Amino acid sequence: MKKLINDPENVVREELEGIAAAHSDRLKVSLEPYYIMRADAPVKGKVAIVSGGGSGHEPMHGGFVGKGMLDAACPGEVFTSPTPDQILAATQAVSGGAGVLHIVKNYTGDILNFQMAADLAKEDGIEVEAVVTNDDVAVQDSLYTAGRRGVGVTVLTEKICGAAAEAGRSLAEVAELCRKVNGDGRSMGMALTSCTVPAAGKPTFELGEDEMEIGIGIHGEPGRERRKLAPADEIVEVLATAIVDDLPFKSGDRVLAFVNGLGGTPLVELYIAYRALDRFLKGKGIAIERNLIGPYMTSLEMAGFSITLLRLDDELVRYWDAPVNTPGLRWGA
Amino acid sequence: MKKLINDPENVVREELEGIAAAHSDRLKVSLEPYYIMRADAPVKGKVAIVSGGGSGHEPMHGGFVGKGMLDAACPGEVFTSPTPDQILAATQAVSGGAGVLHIVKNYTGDILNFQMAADLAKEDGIEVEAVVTNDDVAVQDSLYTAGRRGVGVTVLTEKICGAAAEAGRSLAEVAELCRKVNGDGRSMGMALTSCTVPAAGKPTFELGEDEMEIGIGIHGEPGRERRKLAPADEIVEVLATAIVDDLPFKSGDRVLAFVNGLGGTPLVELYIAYRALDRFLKGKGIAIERNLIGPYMTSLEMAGFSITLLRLDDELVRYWDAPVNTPGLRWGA
Amino acid sequence: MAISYSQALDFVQRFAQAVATDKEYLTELDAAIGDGDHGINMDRGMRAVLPKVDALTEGDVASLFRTVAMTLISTVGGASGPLYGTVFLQLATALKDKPEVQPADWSLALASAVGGVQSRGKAMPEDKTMVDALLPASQALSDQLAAGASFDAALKAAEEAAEAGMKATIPLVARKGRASYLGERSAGHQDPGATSSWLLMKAAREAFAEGS
Amino acid sequence: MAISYSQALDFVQRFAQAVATDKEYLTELDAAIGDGDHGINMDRGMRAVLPKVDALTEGDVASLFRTVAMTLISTVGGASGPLYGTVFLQLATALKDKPEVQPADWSLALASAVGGVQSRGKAMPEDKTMVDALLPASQALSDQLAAGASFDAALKAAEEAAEAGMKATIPLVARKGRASYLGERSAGHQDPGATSSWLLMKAAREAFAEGS
Ligand SMILES: Nc1ncnc2c1ncn2[C@@H]1O[C@H](COP(=O)(O)OP(=O)(O)O)[C@@H](O)[C@H]1O
Ligand SMILES: Nc1ncnc2c1ncn2[C@@H]1O[C@H](COP(=O)(O)OP(=O)(O)O)[C@@H](O)[C@H]1O
Ligand SMILES: [Mg+2]
Ligand SMILES: [Mg+2]
Ligand SMILES: [Mg+2]
Ligand SMILES: [Mg+2]
Repeated sequence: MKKLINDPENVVREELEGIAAAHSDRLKVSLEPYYIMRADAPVKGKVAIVSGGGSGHEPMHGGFVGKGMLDAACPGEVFTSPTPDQILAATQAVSGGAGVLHIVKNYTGDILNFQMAADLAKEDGIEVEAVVTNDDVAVQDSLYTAGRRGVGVTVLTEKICGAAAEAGRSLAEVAELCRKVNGDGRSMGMALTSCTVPAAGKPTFELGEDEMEIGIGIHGEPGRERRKLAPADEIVEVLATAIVDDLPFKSGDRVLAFVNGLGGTPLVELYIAYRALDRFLKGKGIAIERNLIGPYMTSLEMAGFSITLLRLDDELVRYWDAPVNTPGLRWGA
Repeated sequence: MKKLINDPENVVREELEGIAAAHSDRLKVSLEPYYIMRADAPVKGKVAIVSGGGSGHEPMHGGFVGKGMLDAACPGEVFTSPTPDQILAATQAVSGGAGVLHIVKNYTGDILNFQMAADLAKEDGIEVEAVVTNDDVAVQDSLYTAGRRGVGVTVLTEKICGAAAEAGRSLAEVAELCRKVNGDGRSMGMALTSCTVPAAGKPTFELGEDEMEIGIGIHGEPGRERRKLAPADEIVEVLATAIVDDLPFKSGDRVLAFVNGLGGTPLVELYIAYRALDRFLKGKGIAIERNLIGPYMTSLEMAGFSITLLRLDDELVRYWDAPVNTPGLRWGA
Repeated sequence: MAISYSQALDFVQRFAQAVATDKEYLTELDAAIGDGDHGINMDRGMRAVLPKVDALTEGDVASLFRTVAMTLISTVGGASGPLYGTVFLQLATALKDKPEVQPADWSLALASAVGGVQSRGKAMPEDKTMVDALLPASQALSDQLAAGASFDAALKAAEEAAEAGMKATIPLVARKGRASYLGERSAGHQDPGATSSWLLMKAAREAFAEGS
Repeated sequence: MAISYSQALDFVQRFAQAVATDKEYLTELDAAIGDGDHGINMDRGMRAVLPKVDALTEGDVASLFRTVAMTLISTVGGASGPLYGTVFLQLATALKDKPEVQPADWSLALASAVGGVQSRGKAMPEDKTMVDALLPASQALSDQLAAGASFDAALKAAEEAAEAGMKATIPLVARKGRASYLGERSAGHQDPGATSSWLLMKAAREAFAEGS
């Protein structure tokens, strides 16, 4: 394992200390328990938004804390959901009296820990609504399973709901908007290589030199199928077809296209994928009206990428374009 | 070689087509010859800034084209300097009558090709000044060699000179500022893994499972020395010591600290490195006043990072903080 | 015949030891059908538990288990943190105010622990989770006691039922937890959580049995 | 005895062929002390040259070389693009308006090409660059002709001098180009540019010699 770390045990703490040192103008970092919050939180009268999840997906979620996006993020150990005490402490710290939205990715661990925290926060008199994102079409959905994983759409909900909260919308409205974004968004990813959890010390899975994993999860969970390597255009077509067919996205739809790098994939490859996606969607009469291209929701150093499409309307475009000022996403500010 | 591409031959063209599709609101892309320019160029009466170099370092340089930074960027093939005709065409396209600054990284290929282009542009009646960046302290300097490589400082010159040009400064002033930034900045990098040039199909160099390369170049050029892997804090100390001793940076100095990922290094590791750098500099009485953390000047998927320190004064801070609106760097806009 | 405080402490310490020993194994099982951290998670949690329970003044078993629960909940994260937290929280609740813990108390407490896990995690038998080890173990324990077996024999039966349940997860297609994302591809692998639950039942037998 | 247009074309095509054949080798040499693209760069350039020179109507040698130069300059990039561009640009300039190219013309043209490379790149002998192959080759050619040797013999001597110069780069510490960043570590490796320059001199001998 080759990593720029000191000790696998201290990765998250030292990362948080680095974030604290780097962004003290905008963020406050709690080390006991771990959470990152806006320096100006709690914002009185504003719905607060808290998310979190395992570390190793940076900039998600800690890099999305700031005006116009999250009020707080709770990082767990690498690829491990945070614990209820973190989530509770963060919820208490940012609660500005207008309620707190928990944005939770659909993984059993995240759900259980956020649930415990929400129960405790409610006992504490804080109004909490939780919205679960579950946009990964790679997972065969069923009422009887854990359901789909929450992936790329999570980043989009955080941006859009952050803008709505900033605009003074109520907890019920922001939660409703969050469910709408999740409902109108779909994602799928693929991996060319595995990644190595520092504490594990070896790759989560093995892939042959000529293989790729279609439908990979952001924790290296095996995906839909393992295939022979293929050209970028073909891979994009596989992912985009699954995504478009699932919602389904239709001719005339306006979309936000999010081409996300999983960590080890250079930007040049993401643009090659974007080119293919643009052509694919044009062919279906679907218009890309906004885009986001880069490593925003990563899996450590995994090579691979994911595509997320979100159906847009004027309201979503307005919230997407609204100013955001976080270390990981910034415009208009 | 596992890459998200179609054909090694088409990597740069397809990347440019992807950029054109993604950023047509802000950028214009020429495919014949290759260059990327601001959609609103030429900006009348403003000094224009053109940079360029081999591809594979994205977002540098193409991702830094836009208001407040570059007017145009010329991408060569992967890790290969661009050709004079590209640079000439870009220079002509963005020249707004106030002269054009070429920011050139110190590599023989870049120097020769930019020189040829500048000669031709001058014949064409365009005033051109070239400033060469050469901030890599890994390279033993000598009058009789090609000298130091231009690395991290290049990104900083592009931002700072972009702001100065936007503020209406003259070509001579912007070029002088560029030389000052280059003169007051120093960098050094290291690699944990190699990278693979698509057209080559195999890693540029081999590194043992327990080895690292200190002083790596951004094209995978071997560095100062190969060493046993060490903890992040120790690596940061080695790089930072070389950098600080070289200028030298002194107690009381105010600096911009740029911790740059080379592509395959996750953000969590960069923050661990930043933490160490912050502590190291505090110990020397050097105050980090601004920072930039992330993969801004990459070497494809190479795992590793570089540190750049720039001595700041009020003028540099003002230009650094000025609005910038590019795909790769954006704030205040 | 009653479970003493020091036996309960021994149970916790043995479980910590077993998890530490099998950390890599549990992690590998999780890498095959999950995200490769189950051993790391459980070991992080149980290592945090040890000094916490050491620091307790010899008290009642319920508060020992409550300490284990709170420590697991606040250090493990993931799916297993809240679930094992719930196991120990339910044990604590069920044993609250018991001056001494009789085999029947333990049996009821274990049943309520399994119930807690199921109500939190919504897993049914054969969903390929820790429930597949815990539920048969709890049933075997109470069946044996009901049939008049010794506590030792009942504990042994519980351990063996957990082991059998664990092995029986191999052919199952996961319907809960991270492994469920794999669908059919999850078949052929043993569930990591069921495996750590077997270690838990084994630790209980080792700590509580008299004749061993 | 004069170099015909078709021989000059053959020279260019042979060089393209040699570069294509040794593309990997040149790239490997560059990987050891540079950035691993010299073969790729030269091959990209010479492959672009081939259709360009095919499309020329049989004309004079100078405009043939000018086409090669402009194509290399606009397709190769890197250090070698402007430098090999300069080689062919100087050849073209020196041979301009020559109705036929005599051995002495070629010798002078080659000398001026080497001069052009040196003035662009500022490399001196023993800096471990293509100059270390080109300069001895050019000197050998003119020495041989001055001594009354046949053109064939002079071309052969030039090729051998290039090869010797190329091999002599192995122990050198680079002072120009990307390899210079390595300092002492560049010693022990053959310079890629000197190697492609030897291929150039080899192609000239093969194309221009009569007796082969
Ligand atoms: N809903 C559930 N009910 C009961 N047990 C579950 C459930 N979901 C997951 N598990 C158990 O948790 C184990 C995985 O734990 P762990 O790897 O620590 O957490 P994570 O899946 O968050 O990485 C699974 O092997 C399974 O036994
Ligand atoms: N200043 C120079 N003068 C002459 N030749 C040079 C000079 N710098 C580099 N070269 C030659 O160029 C070769 C490298 O070419 P190439 O790899 O194509 O370009 P780059 O170094 O830009 O990747 C070197 O092996 C050397 O022979
Ligand atoms: Mg996990
Ligand atoms: Mg090169
Ligand atoms: Mg797991
Ligand atoms: Mg090279």
